[in-house]
Amino acid sequence: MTDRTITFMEAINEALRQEMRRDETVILMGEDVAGGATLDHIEGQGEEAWGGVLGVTKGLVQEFGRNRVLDTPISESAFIGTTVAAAATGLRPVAELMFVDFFGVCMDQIFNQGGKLRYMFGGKAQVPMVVRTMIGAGLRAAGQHSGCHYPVFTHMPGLKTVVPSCPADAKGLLAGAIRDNDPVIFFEHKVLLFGEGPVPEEEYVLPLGVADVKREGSDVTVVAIGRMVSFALEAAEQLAGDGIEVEVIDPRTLSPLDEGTILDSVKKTHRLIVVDEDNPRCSMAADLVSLVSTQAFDYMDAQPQALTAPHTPVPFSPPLEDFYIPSVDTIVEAVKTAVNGS
Amino acid sequence: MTDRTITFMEAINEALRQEMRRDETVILMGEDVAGGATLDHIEGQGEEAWGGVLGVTKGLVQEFGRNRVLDTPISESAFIGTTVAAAATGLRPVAELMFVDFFGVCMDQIFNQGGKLRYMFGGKAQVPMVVRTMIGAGLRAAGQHSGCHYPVFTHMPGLKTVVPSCPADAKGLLAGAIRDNDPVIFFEHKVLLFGEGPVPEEEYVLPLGVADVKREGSDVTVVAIGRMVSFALEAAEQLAGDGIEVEVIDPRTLSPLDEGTILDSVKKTHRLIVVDEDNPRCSMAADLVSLVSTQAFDYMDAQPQALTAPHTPVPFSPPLEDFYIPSVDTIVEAVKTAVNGS
Amino acid sequence: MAELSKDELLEIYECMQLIRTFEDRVSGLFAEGKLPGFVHLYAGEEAIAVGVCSHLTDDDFITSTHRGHGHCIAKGVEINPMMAELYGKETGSCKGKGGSMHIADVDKGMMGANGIVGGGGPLACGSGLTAKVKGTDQVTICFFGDGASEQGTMHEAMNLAKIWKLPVVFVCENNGFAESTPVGYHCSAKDISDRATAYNMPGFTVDGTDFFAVHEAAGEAIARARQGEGPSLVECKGFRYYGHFEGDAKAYYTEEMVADFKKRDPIGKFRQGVLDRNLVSEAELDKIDAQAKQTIEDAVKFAEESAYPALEECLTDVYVAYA
Amino acid sequence: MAELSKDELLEIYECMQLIRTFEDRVSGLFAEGKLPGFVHLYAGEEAIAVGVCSHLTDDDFITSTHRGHGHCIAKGVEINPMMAELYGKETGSCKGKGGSMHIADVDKGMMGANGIVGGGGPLACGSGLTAKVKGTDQVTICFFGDGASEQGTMHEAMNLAKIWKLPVVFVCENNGFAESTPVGYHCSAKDISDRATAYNMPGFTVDGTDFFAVHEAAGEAIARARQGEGPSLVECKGFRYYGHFEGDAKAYYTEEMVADFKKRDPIGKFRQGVLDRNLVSEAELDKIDAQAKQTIEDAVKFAEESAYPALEECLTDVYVAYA
Ligand SMILES: Cc1ncc(C[n+]2csc(CCOP(=O)(O)OP(=O)(O)O)c2C)c(N)n1
Ligand SMILES: Cc1ncc(C[n+]2csc(CCOP(=O)(O)OP(=O)(O)O)c2C)c(N)n1
Ligand SMILES: [Mg+2]
Ligand SMILES: [Mg+2]
Repeated sequence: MTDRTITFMEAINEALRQEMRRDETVILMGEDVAGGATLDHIEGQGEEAWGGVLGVTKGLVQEFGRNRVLDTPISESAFIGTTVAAAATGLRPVAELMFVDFFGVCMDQIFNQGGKLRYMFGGKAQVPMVVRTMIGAGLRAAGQHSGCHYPVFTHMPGLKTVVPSCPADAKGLLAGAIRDNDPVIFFEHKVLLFGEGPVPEEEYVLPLGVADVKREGSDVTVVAIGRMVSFALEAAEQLAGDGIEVEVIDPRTLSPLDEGTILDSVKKTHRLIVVDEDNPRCSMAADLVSLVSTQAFDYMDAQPQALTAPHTPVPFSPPLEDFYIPSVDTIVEAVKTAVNGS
Repeated sequence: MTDRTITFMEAINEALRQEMRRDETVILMGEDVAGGATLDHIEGQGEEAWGGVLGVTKGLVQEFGRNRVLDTPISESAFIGTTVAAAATGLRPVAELMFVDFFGVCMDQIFNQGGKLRYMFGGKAQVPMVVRTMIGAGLRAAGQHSGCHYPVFTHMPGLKTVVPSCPADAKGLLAGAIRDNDPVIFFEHKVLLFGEGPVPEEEYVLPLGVADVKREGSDVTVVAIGRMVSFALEAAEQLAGDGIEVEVIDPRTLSPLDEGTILDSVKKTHRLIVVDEDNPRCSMAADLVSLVSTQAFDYMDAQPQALTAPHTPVPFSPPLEDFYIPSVDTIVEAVKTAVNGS
Repeated sequence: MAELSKDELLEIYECMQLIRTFEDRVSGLFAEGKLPGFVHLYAGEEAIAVGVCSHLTDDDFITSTHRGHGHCIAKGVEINPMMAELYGKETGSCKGKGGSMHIADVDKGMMGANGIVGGGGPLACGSGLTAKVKGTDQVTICFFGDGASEQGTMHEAMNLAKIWKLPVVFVCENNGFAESTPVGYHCSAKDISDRATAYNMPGFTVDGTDFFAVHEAAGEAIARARQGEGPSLVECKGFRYYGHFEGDAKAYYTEEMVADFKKRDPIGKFRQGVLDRNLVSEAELDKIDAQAKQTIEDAVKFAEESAYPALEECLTDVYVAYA
Repeated sequence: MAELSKDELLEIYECMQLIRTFEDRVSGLFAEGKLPGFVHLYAGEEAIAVGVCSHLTDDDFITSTHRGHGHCIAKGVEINPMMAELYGKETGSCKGKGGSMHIADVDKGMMGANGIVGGGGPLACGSGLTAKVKGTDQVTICFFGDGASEQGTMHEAMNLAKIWKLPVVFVCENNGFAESTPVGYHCSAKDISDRATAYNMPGFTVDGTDFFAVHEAAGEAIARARQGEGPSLVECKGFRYYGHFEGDAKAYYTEEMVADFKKRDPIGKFRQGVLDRNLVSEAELDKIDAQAKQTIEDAVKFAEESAYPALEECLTDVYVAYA
């Protein structure tokens, strides 16, 4: 693929930069995406004070200026609604919802306006917008900064949802999301952001709706989402030592979902395990189990399993948070159960 | 049971009235739950101008006064947050979110404050609140007034969710919800509101977390939610003519879910069909299929089926809306497929 | 009213009368059971929509409310598809998929009625931002009700529009009620236009039944926005003949209120005003009245004769592409 | 400051110094890698929390922000469990489940720090409503930042509190920044207290580094609320020593700003003020300083020696009962 290794965060930044270079209707907005607006020693010097709360958008304002990289007040409804209508009137805006946990203050503009406008207008509008947002536990960010919540968005007709699991996918999928003509919610896992991986330097676009088989195997299909992909791969590696060949599928986009790749895999392996860091009820894990059960029931030789977080908020205390997150060990055990029977 | 027949709407009203009589900490708030606040010819006469947009809370202000039946501004975040903290400090408030489709302007207060406060405080608080809200298609209320959205709430730890399917359950479950010490979201289907059924006059309480077998049968388990329960019963009636005995289960509360009753039924019938008026992705339908598939796989003799609305917003045009809603015919077909194989 | 030509005055009258005639007819159709769903009528507030929109071209934008028919007509949306939309027919402005609460015509800059109170505030900032980023002189009007002024989105939108100096004019249609709740109860501000102080923008209250008052205040605010001087808040105080939605019992009105409404009728006032000043003739206005009736009758016929969309239409237009 | 007794002045000083010492120590602990998660420190704003909360009893309520340590201490929450909470220990105020961003003690009327900016506004109306419905004289203080004033929830809460005449005082802690974004950019109002006009409630701006100024303005607002005269808005302009959260590079500060902060130190000012007037002795204050240090050291020891919660604790306290 490529020799160059960068972080997930840098991959996102590169996608934004390349897309903004390519298309001047692409603009960025969010809280402190540049930072320091109107401060003499910052904006006055063409500088930024922050570049996104964890630094994902660093350096973009220097290249594209404050007209295209807009700091916003803490008014998520206002700036996400702005994103919706700016998209409907000719821009391709990318908004940053700092943490997905904040969706509760602005969800109306996302699902009821952004997601439905095209349909309710009889197809006479399009809304090419992206909302980038951070998900996931693992940074001890506690109950209101550690959720996943992607099922809430995946549930909603009119929205597309993307959860990349590695830097290369993050770059290609973000470019794909920006070029897409529908509203896309793009979920960046806060623990993954710091991880590294090989990423091509040139522009490239991964299409939405195409899953990736991260590892081929014949014994069990493990569908994993976001950070759980690396856990599944680690489990697969361990299990390979025991002679168990795990196929690891990363759906990458939850809506549209590449049903074919997942169903084909289960038709081959006859066993399904879903690994999802999110809470269990009405979840992506349930969605995937249901997909396979309602469409490939006759191919399944073992009871499908959903490995998820428990039905609790994310606890702050480090050992509790670690306990909350599905583990590599749990995956290994589940695979053994699937293969050997319980 | 009882000879007295009243509407679903009257049943809700009666539960509110009886609970408010029983416990003076029960208060009600919402937009126009009484109506006409401060108007001389209304409030001045101890009257109401509306009594809830469809009349559900009619007559309550006359009995309990404006200190316990509070009209609110169109500020859902403010009054739902008020409900949360009033509950945490000693009241048992019932808020009305007129249509569930408005959750996007106030979800933070519901799931992030109401739903998590107890956990984040280490169990040192309780939040005995109820949010009553209207759901469902069928009244030509179009894209932003016809959703179900209960999976969004069911997904969230800390919340309980209740979807009654008939007047008698509505009354008992609402009393149960008000007496419950946790935050409960109570979903009232706008088409069901006008329907009638036998309802006991005296106070009674249905516990949350207990499903109801609305019809016993040995051939197929149909789990249906809300308005779909009556559709399932109608289908069952038709199928009985063909000698197929359908068991119809109404979970009544989605969180907590009475898994035992559902699993036991499938262990008996070996076939599962879920009927849910909501959109399909990350839905209650998926949740139920996943529950049974991951826990009773070996008992299932046929591929489980999820009958839902399509992945689209609710269209306005009457024939399109009718097409959107799962039909009795679809249920009949699905049962035949389950029994006969496809 | 000096600066308006006779043709313009006639056009304005025609537009107000079209709205009134449309709404009166829709009320009747609803009562006959011909129209599905929730219908919120605008009759009584014609001077606001027309007073504001007569300053706009098709390139300008408006965001609307659950009560969008008047805004549509004032912004130049065609009547036939509007009526067909209310019936849910395939010839409707939104192919029958939106209905009264989501009626829209983006080509005319009408960014949609909105089922969510306050939903249009943030959207107005969006079309405003597009104009600003692209450097055009397009203006966006955000219509919202007195009730909507208590929704957090309106607060956020006004603040954002001001700090970004967006070309947006916030027009509050204060009819005194949010459903049955009077503004004096739901709103803490003395006048809604007082809220302009909170955003350090110009704020005015005008008589929303007086076309010329609305036209003048809106004209100034729109000119400011067009010139890059940022947003304003114009509160138009008025009333409405029909209830909150069709079918409601209107218990919150008293007989005196309704009698008072009739005295303040915006169309009557306009008519009297232009006749008194001999700017147009009675015959000219009567002709417009008759034409408006005909236009609406034609629209009803058009709508009734149109077909419902094919059932598969339920499944299209969710996405541009999905796979 | 005449009306405060010597004991009260010493208590006030002690409270401010405890906050400062707590925060300085926490900053160090964070730098050492001992504290998990996001930590937002309050040092520099002590005069606000203490100026306000010195009017309250345990029966009164406060809602807080992501930056809640100062509010907790001012409201009388115990130090040992607070520190333990920051470590995620079972002895923490919230059994380690909440952490810094959700630290709470409902028994002391501290309704929780809040991870959602503006989240406390609606909650403040809730405890306010309970007091009103039950007919008590309890008051609720809603602390919020300058950045939070742009969140729709704050608008809705202030309007609701006013129309219901709730016993709530909205205290805006304006440190000039929301993260790195200056208030002059994010806020359209000239002063945040100007927004009081929008809610027709009393509004004041005071120097948030001056304990006595805060104490006086808050005292009046709290008295009004207690007497059933409804809400007020008190804006306290101040600054903060530490950055937005621990670990941030503080690029938005300049050296001059930081130098200026030091000149306006609220504790230094208070100390000088009471010494100048001979109300207390230097030795008394020094003793308090030493005690504060000791209290915090004890708390660190307590926290470090405490155990983490048992893993099953992850699964409890979600519901009162669930079945
Ligand atoms: C967020 C939201 N809350 C509540 C409603 C229900 N609702 C529809 S219109 C309305 C009253 C609106 O009052 P106002 O803004 O004054 O507009 P008017 O109807 O008077 O034109 C309400 C409460 C809604 N559609 N959206
Ligand atoms: C709804 C929401 N949006 C954004 C954030 C992220 N965030 C946390 S604190 C903060 C700045 C808050 O500024 P201000 O209200 O002035 O409080 P300060 O930090 O200055 O005390 C932001 C943007 C959040 N926690 N919640
Ligand atoms: Mg109104
Ligand atoms: Mg601040």
